[in-house]
Amino acid sequence: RAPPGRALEGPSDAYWFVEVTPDALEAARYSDLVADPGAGAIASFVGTTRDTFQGKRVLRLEYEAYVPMALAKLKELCLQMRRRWAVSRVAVAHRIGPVEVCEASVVIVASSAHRRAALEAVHWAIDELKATVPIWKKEFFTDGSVWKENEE
Amino acid sequence: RAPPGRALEGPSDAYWFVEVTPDALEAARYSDLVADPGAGAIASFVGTTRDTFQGKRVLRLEYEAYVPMALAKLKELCLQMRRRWAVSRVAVAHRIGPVEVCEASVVIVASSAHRRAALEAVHWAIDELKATVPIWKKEFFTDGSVWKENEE
Amino acid sequence: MRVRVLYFARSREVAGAPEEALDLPPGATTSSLLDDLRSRHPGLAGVLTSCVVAVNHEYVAAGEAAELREGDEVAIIPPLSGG
Amino acid sequence: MRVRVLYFARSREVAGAPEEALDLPPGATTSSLLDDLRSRHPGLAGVLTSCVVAVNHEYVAAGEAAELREGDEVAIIPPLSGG
Repeated sequence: RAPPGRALEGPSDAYWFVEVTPDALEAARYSDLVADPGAGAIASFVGTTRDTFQGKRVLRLEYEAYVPMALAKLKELCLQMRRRWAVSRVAVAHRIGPVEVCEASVVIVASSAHRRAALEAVHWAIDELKATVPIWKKEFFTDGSVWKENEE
Repeated sequence: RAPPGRALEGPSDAYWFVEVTPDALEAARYSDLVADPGAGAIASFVGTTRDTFQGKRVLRLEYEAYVPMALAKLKELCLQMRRRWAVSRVAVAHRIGPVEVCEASVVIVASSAHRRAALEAVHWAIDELKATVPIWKKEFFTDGSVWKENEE
Repeated sequence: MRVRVLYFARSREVAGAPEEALDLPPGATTSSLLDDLRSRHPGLAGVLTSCVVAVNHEYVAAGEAAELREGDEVAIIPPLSGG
Repeated sequence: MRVRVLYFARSREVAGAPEEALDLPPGATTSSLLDDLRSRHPGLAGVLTSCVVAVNHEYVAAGEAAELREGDEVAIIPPLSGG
């Protein structure tokens, strides 16, 4: 069984990988995980923390997750990507704890034989992640802090 | 003026980068080029060479470009991405010469404040690149070779 | 029966703890549990209006009440902001 | 007037060279140039049916003829397969 916060399943030529981790996310690591000699396309999305929100300077921000349920929902997300599009391998990682400006909070990567599948699956996945995976972001400003809410 | 095969222009907070090179493409390099503290999203597409085509094993493949026109068309592509979507920085690189299976032939990366712009711009850009940028791929099989043709 | 209640983000801050164990009467549901929580933590009432509930890692649809069982893990889920 | 003609991919292989310089009569167009090329390189005729032409890095729309000028760079562009 994978260590807490991390899960990897499926045959080696058709797998999904999910991770919720306090460590910095290296996009290249996830691209390597989905590389596949039979795939001609790798699409990815990286969410990074911005230095401002509505004109106010963000001093720092922190993510909190309901880790076991987040992993379960991320797994579901991967399975849906594979069910809806002809993607080969998918990896989704979300960081928790403090995340510096310009660092990645989320990475989603998919490989596919033809480009449309990976591109569409990744676009769908970030929307779905924001709507369904139990993770929260708190932003700290000079004059206080706020728990953000994703728009519908 | 940038060295042949490479072009970089625009103010540092709003630029585009294009490259046609015989060197291996490192996706992380282009992600770094588009990183922007004001951007919350980085979308990317990497085209990799597949080991098979219509069931036939691909021994090797080579790309050829009309380099100065390819750079001009890639620049046009970047400007259109920035004109049509609220993207911050964009980078497009295409490799020429032999490309090993699993290696990248093309990398397209865009950053944006909000995710939709980068995701849509990158998807559009790979379709547009295939239709307009003068680059050709030759695939070598055990029983001969063929110049590929992108579908419309 | 005993269930664990987990709090996250704003609900954790207002509840003052990340989780608590509660003894519930037979027949308890997520709906009756929320009533209990409102009386135990009056400050939570406002936050709960914008929360949903998950039982054993599955969301309970808004407006529905799920029956609870011994050992269930019930999470109070404020509006999401992952990504 | 003198123009450079560049060949790529299949057209380069069939022409047997990546480029050549040609002297054209005044009033020459991309259309008359293509006729010249077909007589100079009979083997090219088949390939040219699937090619388009670019003058100084700009495509000439299929079916149109662009006037040529001294020093123009004319490229024979087979079907693209970049990406």
